[in-house]
Amino acid sequence: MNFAFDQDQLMMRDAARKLLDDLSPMSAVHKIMDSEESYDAKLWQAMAENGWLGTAIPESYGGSDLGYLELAVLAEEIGRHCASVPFSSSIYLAAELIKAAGTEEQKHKYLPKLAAGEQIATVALAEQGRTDLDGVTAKVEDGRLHGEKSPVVDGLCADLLILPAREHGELSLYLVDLGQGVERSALHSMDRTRKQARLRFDGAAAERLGGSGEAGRHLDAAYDRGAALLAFEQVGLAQAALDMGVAYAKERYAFGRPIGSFQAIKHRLADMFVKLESARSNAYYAAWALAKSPDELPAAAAYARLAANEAAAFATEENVQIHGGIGFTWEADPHMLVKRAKHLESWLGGGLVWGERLLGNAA
Amino acid sequence: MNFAFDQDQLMMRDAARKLLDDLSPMSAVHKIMDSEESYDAKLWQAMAENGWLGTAIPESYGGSDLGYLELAVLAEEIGRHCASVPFSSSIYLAAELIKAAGTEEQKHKYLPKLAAGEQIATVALAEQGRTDLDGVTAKVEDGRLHGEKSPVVDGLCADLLILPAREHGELSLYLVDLGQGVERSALHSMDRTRKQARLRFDGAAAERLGGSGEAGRHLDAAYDRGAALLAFEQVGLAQAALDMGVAYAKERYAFGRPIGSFQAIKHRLADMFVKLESARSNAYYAAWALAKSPDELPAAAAYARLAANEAAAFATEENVQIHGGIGFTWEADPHMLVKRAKHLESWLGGGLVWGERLLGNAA
Amino acid sequence: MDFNDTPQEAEFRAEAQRWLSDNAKPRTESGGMMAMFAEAEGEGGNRGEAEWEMVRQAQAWQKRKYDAGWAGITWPKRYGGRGASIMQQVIWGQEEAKYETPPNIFMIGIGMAGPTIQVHGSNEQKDRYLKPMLSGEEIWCQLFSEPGAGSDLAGLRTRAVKEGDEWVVNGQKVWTSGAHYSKWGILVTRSDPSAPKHKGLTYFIVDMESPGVEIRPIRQMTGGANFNEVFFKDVRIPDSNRLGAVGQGWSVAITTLMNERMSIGGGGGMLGGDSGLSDVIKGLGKVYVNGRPAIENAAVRHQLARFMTRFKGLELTGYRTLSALSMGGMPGAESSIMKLEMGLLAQQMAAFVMELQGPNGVLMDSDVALMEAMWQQVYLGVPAIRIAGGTDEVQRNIIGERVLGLPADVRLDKGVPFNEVPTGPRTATV
Amino acid sequence: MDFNDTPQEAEFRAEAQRWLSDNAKPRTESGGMMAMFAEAEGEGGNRGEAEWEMVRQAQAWQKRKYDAGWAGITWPKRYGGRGASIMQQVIWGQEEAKYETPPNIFMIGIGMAGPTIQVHGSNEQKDRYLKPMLSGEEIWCQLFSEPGAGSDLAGLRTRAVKEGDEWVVNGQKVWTSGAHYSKWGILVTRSDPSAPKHKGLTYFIVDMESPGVEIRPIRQMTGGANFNEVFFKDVRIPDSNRLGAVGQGWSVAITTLMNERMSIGGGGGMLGGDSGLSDVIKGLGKVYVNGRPAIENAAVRHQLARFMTRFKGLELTGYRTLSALSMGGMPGAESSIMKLEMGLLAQQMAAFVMELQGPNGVLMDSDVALMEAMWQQVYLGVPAIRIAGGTDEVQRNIIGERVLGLPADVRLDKGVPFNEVPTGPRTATV
Repeated sequence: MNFAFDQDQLMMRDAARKLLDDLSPMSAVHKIMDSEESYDAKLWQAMAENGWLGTAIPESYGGSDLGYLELAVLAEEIGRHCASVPFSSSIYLAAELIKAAGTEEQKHKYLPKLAAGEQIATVALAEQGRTDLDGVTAKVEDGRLHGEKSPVVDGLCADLLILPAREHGELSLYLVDLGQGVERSALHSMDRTRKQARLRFDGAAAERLGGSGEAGRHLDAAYDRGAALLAFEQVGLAQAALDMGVAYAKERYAFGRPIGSFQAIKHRLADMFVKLESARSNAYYAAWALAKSPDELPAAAAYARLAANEAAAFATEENVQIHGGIGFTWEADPHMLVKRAKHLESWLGGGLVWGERLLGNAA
Repeated sequence: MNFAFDQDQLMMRDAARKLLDDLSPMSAVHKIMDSEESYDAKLWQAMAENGWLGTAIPESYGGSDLGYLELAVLAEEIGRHCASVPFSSSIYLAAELIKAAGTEEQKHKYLPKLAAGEQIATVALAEQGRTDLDGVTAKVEDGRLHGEKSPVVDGLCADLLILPAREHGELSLYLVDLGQGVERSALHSMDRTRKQARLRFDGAAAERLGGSGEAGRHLDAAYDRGAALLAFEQVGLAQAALDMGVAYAKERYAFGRPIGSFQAIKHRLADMFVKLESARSNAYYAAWALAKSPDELPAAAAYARLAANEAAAFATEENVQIHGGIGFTWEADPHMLVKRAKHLESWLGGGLVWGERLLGNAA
Repeated sequence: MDFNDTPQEAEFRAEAQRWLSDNAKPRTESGGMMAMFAEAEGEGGNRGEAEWEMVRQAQAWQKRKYDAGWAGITWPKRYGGRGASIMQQVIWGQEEAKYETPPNIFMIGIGMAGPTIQVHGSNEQKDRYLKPMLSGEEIWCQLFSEPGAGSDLAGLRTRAVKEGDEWVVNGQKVWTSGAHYSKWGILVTRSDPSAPKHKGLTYFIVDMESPGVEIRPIRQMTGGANFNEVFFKDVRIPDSNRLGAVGQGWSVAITTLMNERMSIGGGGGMLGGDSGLSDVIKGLGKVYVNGRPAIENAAVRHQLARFMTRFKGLELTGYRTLSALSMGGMPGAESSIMKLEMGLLAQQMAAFVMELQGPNGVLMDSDVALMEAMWQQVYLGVPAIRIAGGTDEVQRNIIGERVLGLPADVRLDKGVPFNEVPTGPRTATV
Repeated sequence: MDFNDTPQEAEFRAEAQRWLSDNAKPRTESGGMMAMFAEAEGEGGNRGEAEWEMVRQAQAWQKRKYDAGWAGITWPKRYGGRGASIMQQVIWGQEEAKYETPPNIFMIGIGMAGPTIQVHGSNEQKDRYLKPMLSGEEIWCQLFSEPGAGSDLAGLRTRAVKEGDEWVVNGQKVWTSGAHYSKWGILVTRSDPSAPKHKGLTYFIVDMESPGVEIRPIRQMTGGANFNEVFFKDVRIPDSNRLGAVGQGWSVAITTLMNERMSIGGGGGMLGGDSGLSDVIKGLGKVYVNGRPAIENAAVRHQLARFMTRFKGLELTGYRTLSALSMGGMPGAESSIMKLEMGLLAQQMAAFVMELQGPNGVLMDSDVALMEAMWQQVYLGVPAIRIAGGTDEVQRNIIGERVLGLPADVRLDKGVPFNEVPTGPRTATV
């Protein structure tokens, strides 16, 4: 038994951290926040050039096939840097769905472009904010899609969309090229560095992904994979909040002493650390299950998600509090971590959703 | 508007506190805990002699009819002293049920004895620990009761029992004299100063209390009244735990200073106080509704109960923690407050029960 | 114990209702108690003509109330008040809350500066400042906190040096609401850096239009800009604007702060308004959890009941405090409970309602998110509540020490000359 | 990253399984991880012949393991150990947990005193004590805490005065498990009250059968009596029983305490056992909430999922710590996480399962309460866990200071002669 990343993975982490330290310091994320850009295109290109996007994509489809543990290593660093890129939607969700459900032809057609960063894909999980499949009203008739999806993460910048829709009474997944036949309107996300959109379709060409009636099965598995990988972004984010809080508590003085010497602050940081370690351990387990033990993934993903949601919310909120007045200013960093935490939590669902998924799978 | 007890009520509180300080210091409660006694008979007699038992019983049935606010004042002091008496079962629950559902004859027959402390009554709310009425299997046939009730608070010492049972397919309340036809076995309650029992009936004489089929309605109202009054016992208990914790934090030194000067302890005591004040305010509201505005009672009782459960659990558990090693010894007082808190919570139900009652009534 | 009005209170309430219905428009939607934490996201701040229009409307409404005797219910008649009871103040607040009125931008003046001047001011100061304050003619702001002095307010460094009949002030203040439309500011300065920190402070009333006062907006995480930084460069204040004795600024400031806690945590704000939870319950029929309306989910109901109980506890605790006050009690540290619990509760409740909205939970669009995105706004606005006016941690200290009588923390800065108190790398540069 | 055994680990596991199945009876029910907190209520303590019988059985089992080389997997062969890896230690623990075995009353010796002697002992001491410790022949207890020295352990007052080749010890210790059946105790004393508190301590091995040692049981809130007070009256200890130098007792004690945290919080205990939650889930089909089986209630399910997640996090964090240790890392303050979280989680979980039992929740009767009243027992036993071996508050200090590197609290007792450190009314009388 060995429950740790190996030397190669740790080296990969150091390299990833260095790249992000250089290209995506918090000042760069501030710039995206204050701009109309959908994402940090320069960073995205660097990720593509460094082979990040194809980490878990087989070589035959243009990836490096390093594996999920390696992808998890990258995810943690992306989260820690609060990076503004469509990595998660294009890679954890869309590319994975194409790998799992696509025909050979579809894989050859799409995966190399995603791995190269030439196309960005995303998945529409909701209609009017509702994510259960009973709420799906989008329809495909004669290969044409009609309906509305909202919100769609990275829906403003994506070239390609995967979505569930109904055809002949069956709920299936479809792939849609967003080049035409779609009306995009920006939604106003709390996290301005991970933009969202409402997409309206009135006859866009749609090709089916996976078997007819298989939307539920594929999306269910996509949630598990997505949660396992997003958990690493959340762990990275919580770690960033903890590090920021610790650093501030050491340098900020009140009453003639560093505020970190007061138990009110010290013990809260300790509690952050406890939650973070639980989240980290559960995330490791999910990554391992994803890589090596798929049968355990549904439970492991739920554990990872539940722990990560909680750790990220607590660490980011309390980091603001520890910073006092400066903590809630626009110019400072803490609020960006809070907003990213809410983005990540709201995207694939909170404790009420994942608690049921856990008990359904583990009980 | 005036949301405070009046001068007479405050004087009554002082007198009650003095009596309990004299007759029921924690050392006296320890004695009951370590004995086989069901309750503190001497204290019970003093309460009867001082007219406590008839506080909310009309004069025509042997009470003083002072009212529910006055009863609440006494309840808080009983809780604060962790007194070992069947006050709540006999007065808040049984006497109140007889007042609400009894015939004139029944009221004249039973209430004066309860007010004088000559008889002790209680109510059997559960069979095999299940309290919903679908779980009632006890039967009355030809005026004879058959079945088993468990657990019954004060079931060892009670002379009189009120219980729901089925007759001709209807669920009604019955009064049973426990003098004969009952087999009592002691249950082992965590709180040894509020003993419980399993009662088996094989043909005991039972008279109906209230209309046929009215068990649900009467018990529902009894839960509300009981919760409103028990909330004061819980508030008193939480106050005792807070006071005990504060006193210890002032006198116990570590690292050359009183432990109450450490924020870990100070802030926890502050949090206890915050929960306690919320519980106290909600209890006041319930007492007022009980006394003056019955339509508001169902919601007010639920608020009071939810807040009191939480305050009592938190204050009593953390008081043990603040006391360190001494806190979990048998000879010290803190564990008795924890156990009483669990007794009071388990008796009429926890947050899952009262949350639904609140939303059913307030939403 | 009685929740109902006494006959006298009922008469007063009827009078208030009559005047309000003649002078204002009833509110269409309450938004509930929590709405006070909601702050619409501002794009690049919320300064500009629209804000000035709001200020003019607020002043007009305040003047109208003042002329009719509703502006200062508990204030002495001599200063334009009604000389009535605190209970009548609350009744007025309950009734006024039912009408559409402009934002109350006079709280710092009427709620904090006014009571301080009434206690510590000279007769000349009272006569000069109180009436224009109450009538809304002159708006006030507060200049206490500094970048290096937040929770440790007495660690402030803004210097005041006496020159003849004037004081020359240099330094920086932060978190000043409304500085840019205020005529006057209440200002605490350090007049003697070699005295122990609480001993060398002096309190002033400063004309915000003085030369050398520079005001810069601070943008918050909501995107709005309700606060300012205020820089003082050789600002001259006449000695007649000093409030209290030289070196006694701390005890004057304490009067202000106790009134601040009252106005944030205690008394009026919580009372009589519904908690907004009935709207939430309605709203939760419209969002889905695990494929069913959220309100049908037992976990949602359980959590909601717990929140409702805490809200009710706050509202009722407000009534208890009020009853104690109206029977002659002093406003005490109890209001710390209200402030502490209110901030935590609002944050947790907002996070909860956001979770229930699933992927919409992170959206600020008022046409998409539940209840016009009020809870998202609360979530972003509430960190300021947990920090401004005394952080959660400060409130717990106050409860522990002043209510429960626990011993104070060890103090390294007590009795030490201020300029010898250790400072960290960050504060040292301020 | 791999959860599976390496071939070498698998071989070791198979060997352990073979020996265990030949020498012990498989457990019928696991009780789960939480069972370790459950403590049956004792009536007037749990001393007497039954306890001695338990001690004899435990010694017999330990001897059998010792003879077969399973008693000290990681201990050097020279002292009767196997000289194997920590991973093999864990595998052994996982397998042994599947069998009915007597309580492990050797933890204080093998887990704490043994490692301390291996680090700080002389060769004579190692040769004298370690083998009979490992074989279970001699049982050990710990004499550190005092009535006035709990979290502030270095505030201890038990005096040791040198007389010739002996030390004379007077004072009182508390919370000593197993003192009444132990042969040896590890004892920290104050040898120099005029030195600063951490400097004047000396550490001994004391024969519990020495004249002047008096042992009295302490009854806990469970009703059981697993702890003792131990009084020392002119107890004479030969200087050869001193461990470490005179005045260096604190650094020796730290070695013991780090091993204590490891054994309570880290490593073995959590690993491999199931959390007992599958039994809970089964049980929750049998109790009713609002008229339906509890397990069908979404609020129950939600809460349960959160508990399960925390349990899983603890178990997995144990594996991470273990992986780090087996790669040569040192046992660090990380075990404070495990201890802190485990105590809180067990308490909250127990309270929750008790709530679900309604009126039965407060009953201790094993034929009435769910899962033979295990959760009621956990609830009563867990306060000791949150306090003994370093309170929650101490663990948070350790995490804050040693893991996160935050500055220490202000210390009034640092560098001050011990007999001048302020004491309160309570400690002063001890």
